Amino acid sequence: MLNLLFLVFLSPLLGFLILSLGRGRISQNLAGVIGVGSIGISALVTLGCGIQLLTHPSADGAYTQLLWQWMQVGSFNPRFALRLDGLSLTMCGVITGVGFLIHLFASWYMRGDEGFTRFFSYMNLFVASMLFLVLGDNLLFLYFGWEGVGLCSYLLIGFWYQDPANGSAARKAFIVTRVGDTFMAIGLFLLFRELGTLDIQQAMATAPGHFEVGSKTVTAIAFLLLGGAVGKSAQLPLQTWLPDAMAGPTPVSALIHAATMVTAGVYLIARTRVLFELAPLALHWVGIVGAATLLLAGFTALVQTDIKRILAYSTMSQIGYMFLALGAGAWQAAIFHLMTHAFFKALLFLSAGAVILACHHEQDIFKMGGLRKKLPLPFWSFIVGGSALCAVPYLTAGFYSKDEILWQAFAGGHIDLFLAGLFGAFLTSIYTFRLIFTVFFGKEHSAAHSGHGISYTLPLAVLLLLSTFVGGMIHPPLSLVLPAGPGEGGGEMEHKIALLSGTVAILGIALAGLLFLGDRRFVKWLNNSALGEPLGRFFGAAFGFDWLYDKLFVRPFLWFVRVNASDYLDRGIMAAAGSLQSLNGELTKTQTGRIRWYAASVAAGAVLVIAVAALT
Amino acid sequence: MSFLYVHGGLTPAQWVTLLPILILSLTIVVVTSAIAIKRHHWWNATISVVGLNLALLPLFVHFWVPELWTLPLPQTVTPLLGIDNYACFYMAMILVTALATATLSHAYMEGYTGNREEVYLLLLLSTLGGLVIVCSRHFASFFIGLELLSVPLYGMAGYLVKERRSLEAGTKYLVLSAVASAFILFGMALIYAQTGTLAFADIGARAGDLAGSSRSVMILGSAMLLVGIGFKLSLAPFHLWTPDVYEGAPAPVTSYLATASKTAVFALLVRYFVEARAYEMPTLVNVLSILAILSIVIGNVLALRQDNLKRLLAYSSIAHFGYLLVALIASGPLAVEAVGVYLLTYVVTTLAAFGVVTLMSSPYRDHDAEDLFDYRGLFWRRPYLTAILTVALLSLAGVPLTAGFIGKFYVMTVGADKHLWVLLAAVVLGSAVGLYYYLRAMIQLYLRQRWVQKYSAPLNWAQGTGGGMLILLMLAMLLLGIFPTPFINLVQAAGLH
Amino acid sequence: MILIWLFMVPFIGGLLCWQIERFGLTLPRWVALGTMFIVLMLSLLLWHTGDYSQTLLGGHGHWVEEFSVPWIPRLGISFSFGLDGLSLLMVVLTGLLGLMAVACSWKEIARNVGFFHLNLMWNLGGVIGVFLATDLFLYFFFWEMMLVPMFFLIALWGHNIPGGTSRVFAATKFFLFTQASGLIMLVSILSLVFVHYRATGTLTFAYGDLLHTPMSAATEYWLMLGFFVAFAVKLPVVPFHSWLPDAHSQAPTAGSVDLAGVLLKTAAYSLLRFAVPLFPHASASFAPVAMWLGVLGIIYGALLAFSQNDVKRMVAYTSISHMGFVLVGIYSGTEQALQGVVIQMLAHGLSAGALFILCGEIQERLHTRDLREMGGLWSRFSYLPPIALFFAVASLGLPGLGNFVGEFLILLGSYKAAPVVTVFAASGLILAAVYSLMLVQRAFLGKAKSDEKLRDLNAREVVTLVTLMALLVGLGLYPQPVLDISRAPMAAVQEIYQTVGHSGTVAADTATIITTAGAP
Amino acid sequence: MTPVPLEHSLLLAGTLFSLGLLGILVRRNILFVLMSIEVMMNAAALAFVSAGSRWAQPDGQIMFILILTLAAAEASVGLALLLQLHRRFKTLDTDAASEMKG
Repeated sequence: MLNLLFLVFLSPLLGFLILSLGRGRISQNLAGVIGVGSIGISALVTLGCGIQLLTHPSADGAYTQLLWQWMQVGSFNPRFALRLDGLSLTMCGVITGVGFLIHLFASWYMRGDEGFTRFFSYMNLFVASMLFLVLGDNLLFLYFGWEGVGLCSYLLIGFWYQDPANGSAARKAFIVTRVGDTFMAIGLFLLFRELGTLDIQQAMATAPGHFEVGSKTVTAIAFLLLGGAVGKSAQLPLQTWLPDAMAGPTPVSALIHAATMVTAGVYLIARTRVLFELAPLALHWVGIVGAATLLLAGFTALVQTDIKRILAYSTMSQIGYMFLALGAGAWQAAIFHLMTHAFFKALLFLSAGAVILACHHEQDIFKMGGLRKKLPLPFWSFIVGGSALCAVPYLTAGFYSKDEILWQAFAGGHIDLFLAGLFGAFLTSIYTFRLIFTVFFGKEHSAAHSGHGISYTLPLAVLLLLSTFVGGMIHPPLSLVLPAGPGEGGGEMEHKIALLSGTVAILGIALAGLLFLGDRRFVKWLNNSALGEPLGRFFGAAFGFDWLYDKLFVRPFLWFVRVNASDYLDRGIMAAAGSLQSLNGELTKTQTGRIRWYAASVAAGAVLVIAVAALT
Repeated sequence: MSFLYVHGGLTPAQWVTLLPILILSLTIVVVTSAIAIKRHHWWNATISVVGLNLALLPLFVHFWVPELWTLPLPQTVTPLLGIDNYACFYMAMILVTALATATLSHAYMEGYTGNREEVYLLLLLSTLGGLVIVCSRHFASFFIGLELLSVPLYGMAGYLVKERRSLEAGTKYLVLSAVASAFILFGMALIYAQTGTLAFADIGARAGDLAGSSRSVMILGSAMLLVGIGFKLSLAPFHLWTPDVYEGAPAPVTSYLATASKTAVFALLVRYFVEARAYEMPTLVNVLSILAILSIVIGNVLALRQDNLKRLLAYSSIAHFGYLLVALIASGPLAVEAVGVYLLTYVVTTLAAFGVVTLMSSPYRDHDAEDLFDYRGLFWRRPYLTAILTVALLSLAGVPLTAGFIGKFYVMTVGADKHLWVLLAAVVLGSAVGLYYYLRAMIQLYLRQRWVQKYSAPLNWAQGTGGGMLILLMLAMLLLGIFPTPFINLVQAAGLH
Repeated sequence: MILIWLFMVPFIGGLLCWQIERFGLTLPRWVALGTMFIVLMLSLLLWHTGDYSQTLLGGHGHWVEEFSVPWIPRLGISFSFGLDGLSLLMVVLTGLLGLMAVACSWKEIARNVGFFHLNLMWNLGGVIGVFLATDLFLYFFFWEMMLVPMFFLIALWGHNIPGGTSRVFAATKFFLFTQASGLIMLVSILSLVFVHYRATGTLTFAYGDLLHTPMSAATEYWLMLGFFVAFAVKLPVVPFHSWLPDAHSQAPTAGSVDLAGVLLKTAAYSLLRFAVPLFPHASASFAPVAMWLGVLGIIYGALLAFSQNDVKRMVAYTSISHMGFVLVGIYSGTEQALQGVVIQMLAHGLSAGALFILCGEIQERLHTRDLREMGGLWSRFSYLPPIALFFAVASLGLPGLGNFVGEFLILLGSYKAAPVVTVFAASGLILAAVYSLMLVQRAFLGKAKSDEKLRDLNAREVVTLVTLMALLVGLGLYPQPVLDISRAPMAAVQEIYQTVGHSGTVAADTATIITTAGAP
Repeated sequence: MTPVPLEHSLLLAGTLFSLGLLGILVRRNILFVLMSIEVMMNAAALAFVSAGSRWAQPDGQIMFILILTLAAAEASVGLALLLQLHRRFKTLDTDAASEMKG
């Protein structure tokens, strides 16, 4: 079974090729079957491979499949090789499993759209690229997938291309992440210069012998890789693209901007763990970035009104948790949270999609309300998913992973990270249930109609199930890949922390209920108060990062580009040529046609010649 | 003892080496008589062409079939003339040029209503002057040759007396050329006053001993000589006459003026510099350098926006002689070779260019087909004529595959050899500017225009001798550009020793 | 002997095209197509049969194929050609893009078809000559000769953009820039020959003999600069670049394909073949300057590309940006970077060529190239926009396509030699994304100006473009066959750098060298 | 009779030459221009004669004769052109004959 590993990515890739070549000739049904089926095959193969890997583990718990040697230039010889170990298996499981459900849902969601086939071809390409990313045995191969998912993200955000705003959101996403990618590329150059290889296993094996702990070079490498990670995972300071990315169809947001691609940064750091461990400073900053992002995103989500943007900020914040976990050395917990987050966030996005479609593409939560009767399935999905997001104790998947993160941060002595996480949990509860209470309770604002069909209910149902404690039971097989966290087997203290975080979550939900159930008088007063109003605007603008970047980068760029559109260097050269033309004009005036003048020139020339002869 | 004194007359070998000059002189007599007997355009042209060919014959055999027969060279015929390979080479070149001019004149003059025959007489006389110049190694023969070359040219330039432009050109050329001749004469006199000799070689031997004011006067004389020669070669700043005369003179005359007369004078200048050891006077080299740079810059810049093809070629010729001066300044055997190759390529190219102008023109109209506008879209009407002009313009620009490239290559070679960086910079810049106007002229030939242009030249040009000659010239340009070795060997054999 | 045929075939084919026009307007096209096909096949035959582990570049080893007869013995000039891996790849690229150029002008060129193809063929023949010549005079001869047909292509079959400069102006500008800089190179060539003559007593223009000419550091530096200027103009390096956008925007499609795909490559080829091996020490000490110039080109080209409204002008500026990478790679002197340069040259040839073909096809249908007039074309075509998208992302360096391999290898390799330069050069990756996506947005996305469907690509156009796509993918996923061919020459270049002790980290003090060179 | 020193005669010749040149520059009438040319020629001829006397050679005088011949030839062509010029332009003003320029 393991030697069929290549089928995992080949199947979506073939799906992409068939769909893109058959554009306009394939019916929507067939396109749906191909698009969803290719991911299904992929999921099945992953399952098979996973079972075999876990039941018949090799010495290092990994399986490597060489496809072909990409190139060989001197000592640089990257290979196209797939490596399946616990970490990549977890990722593959999420990508193909959740991916399959989202594809299935999308075949309902996108039905009737004129770009149906195109949509699925992009989605398939995305899954293939994402699988490259996680299966790649080589950092260059990983980078291949890394850029590939970026492209697909661009294509899918701008899927409805008629609206220029979508295009601009898509470009923003691509370019901002590209900034991170470039940092990462430089990191790869540096890594190659130092270690002479980009092969992950080899590099990780030789790095400890090559670098001293905390040496400048390895710190630089780690920071550069972190640059790539924050770009892709929408963390500070490259987080600005993610909210805008919600311009894409909702299944896209679910798959790419919640479940899989945005967590690639977490995966990257986990993959290159050895380097980060050699660079404690960088690792510490990973945690700080995560903490800062989760707080920023939490505050921002409090005042958003667009249902998808709230979810986007919550995603940002949850990935912040994962970064925080990485920074705290809770490697396994980070990946665990990655997985559960994929479940419940996909659920939330899909049901948000269902709500949006039911409300005729309305996304403002304050224009919705009282939908719980009309849309029972999305309602329950939101309740479960939201609870998981808030980490409601014991019942939800999110609790198990988030609690572990908080505990390990605490146990590792990262009190600052712990407190930030705790406060973040409080914020999470407030904004999540603000959303739920506003959308599903209160007065009905609009006529909504529910969806139906297997492709609508099945994904929601499965994800709903996975978002409960059932999902929390699935423990990723990471023990051979990542070390245990600092607080392994914490005992009583761990329970206290769990209790504390559970309490905070419940408190947050209660507060949200207080504020947003009923006529929300207090909220209105707060919004109009002298302090609340500017603060609300500040939060609403996500702490003004967009504004700042606009002033710092975009405007100067556009200014220069506009001013120099006609290329002043060229003009300079042409002006020199133009001066010859005017010299021509002057000299032409000497050609008067008069004999006397000509004779005078001969005389003058004679004087010149004699003067030169006399003087030299 | 005067230079006119010849001991014991000429030996047979000397007579033989004089053959080209003698045959040409004889031809002049015959043509004069023929005109006196009966005015007949074709006959007179034919006699002239036959005479030129006969004069060329010994030279041709000497250079191309040496196994058959060679001239007994070198030969000193009186102190005035020295005939060596160098002289023979340039004699051949001038004769060929004259032949081409005669052929073109025939095509051009067919339509002229006045007396057509004398133009051949003047041409032959002028050619004789050219032959004398390139053989001369003495001021007296130089002077005789120069005037014999120039005076008929006044008449030729103003030949179409009914046309104001032609007349104006003749007058201008006469007055200014005479001034230049006066400069040359005065310069000669000053040099003679200091050295006491008129022979180049003796001047060189004695000039080195001069000191103080004598030397100053010597330099003054040489400078005046250069002024006059500079005028004849239309070097800046003595160039102002050039465009006017080129424009006003009938097209075949212009082609002769641009090629034969300048070739002869330049050949003499080189010989003078070598034999009279003028290189040993750095001031003269400095003067030449300044003239070269001025010519390159001014010539090219003036041509930049010129819309009259004849004037454009006039300005470009100013620049080309600037390039040639660079080769002259470089000095040494390779430089003499470079001058030879450059002049060869320049003459062939210029003849082709003016040949096309000639075939496009006719004296029926009040002026020649010289506006670039007349040539617009020529390619779509007369592709072969256009091809010839295109190759000629590219050759003038020095683009590979054409003769001009080889010439320019040689000039730059000797410049680089002698580290003349400033002059080379001028050559490079000048060539770049030059490209602009050559391309500007060239592209006119290919631009489609919406209406059919009137043109009055005879349609059957390709069958005529003029057309045939142009095709030969084009082949020569391409051959020189692609496989120059035979020509290089020829020029190399014709070095100054 | 096959080398002679490689460049003679286009010349003969060109003449045939010209003369055969009188028998029918499509005949010249077929003749031209056949001609380029023969060239391509000949070069592939050479690829197949040769053993490319050898090169004379650098002075050791020998050519894989060579041919030599005396030409102008008086000056030591011979008619000699040589082939190694580098020239082979360039010739293959020329043959391939030649085919594309003929194919893409099938409909576009309606008048004077024969004469058009004469110029196209002669230009390509000249380019092949440049790639094969091993006598410096012969090389220069071809270098200049290929300009004239190009001048005609632009000046006669170009487009006059309303409000822009005329095509004659653009053609002249192109010609002047390249020819003037070429003359400077000629001066350098001649000086080199004479330096060699003084040292050894033999007058020769032969490449192999002129390698390792002993000369003073100052002389070497000046001579190297003479060569560099010519190549810098052709590459083009900012600030000598401005002829390129003008030439591209006025040129017919085939001209643009030829220009971007092949002509620019002659400069990079020449840097590798002549500038570096002939003047190793000077090149090494000049390397920092050259690399910074490369960075300037990358950034400046990208910035200008962004602001263009004419789509062809825009692609032209992107070429400047991409060629900046090539310059950085050549002067960083590490094996990875040099191999990256080869891939980048090929990939840029294919992708820029394809983009120009697409521009031509859009113009044919829309009768404008102004991006302000476009928008929403995605819905009006079926095949064209995705294909264009493909080449746009190729141009921004998406992994899996050739351009990525080239750029990544260049940056990876040059990082070892010059980290700071590389970091700045890497900013080109971001800027490339900015302009490429802007191009896609402005041309294809957004609201359509009209709902009317436009004529989609026909089979000929699809085949042309799909071939290029396949090659780019091949180059991106398995570049090894190409890398194997170019290994020997690139290793030789690297060895040259190594022997003179070049390392970008120990940046040679260029200022001192220039001051010493200034005082002879 | 003491011979005239060379310097003196050369100075005289130089003065004559300059005068002739000046005449060309200032006179507009073509006839006077031609005469000025004669003056320049003769100045050169004078210089030759005096130089010849310095070296006690006949060469200077021979050159004088040659120059005289030339001057005559030139004058004849010049006068012929003058006649035609007068016929076409109806004036002897050289400035009138300046149709070609630029």
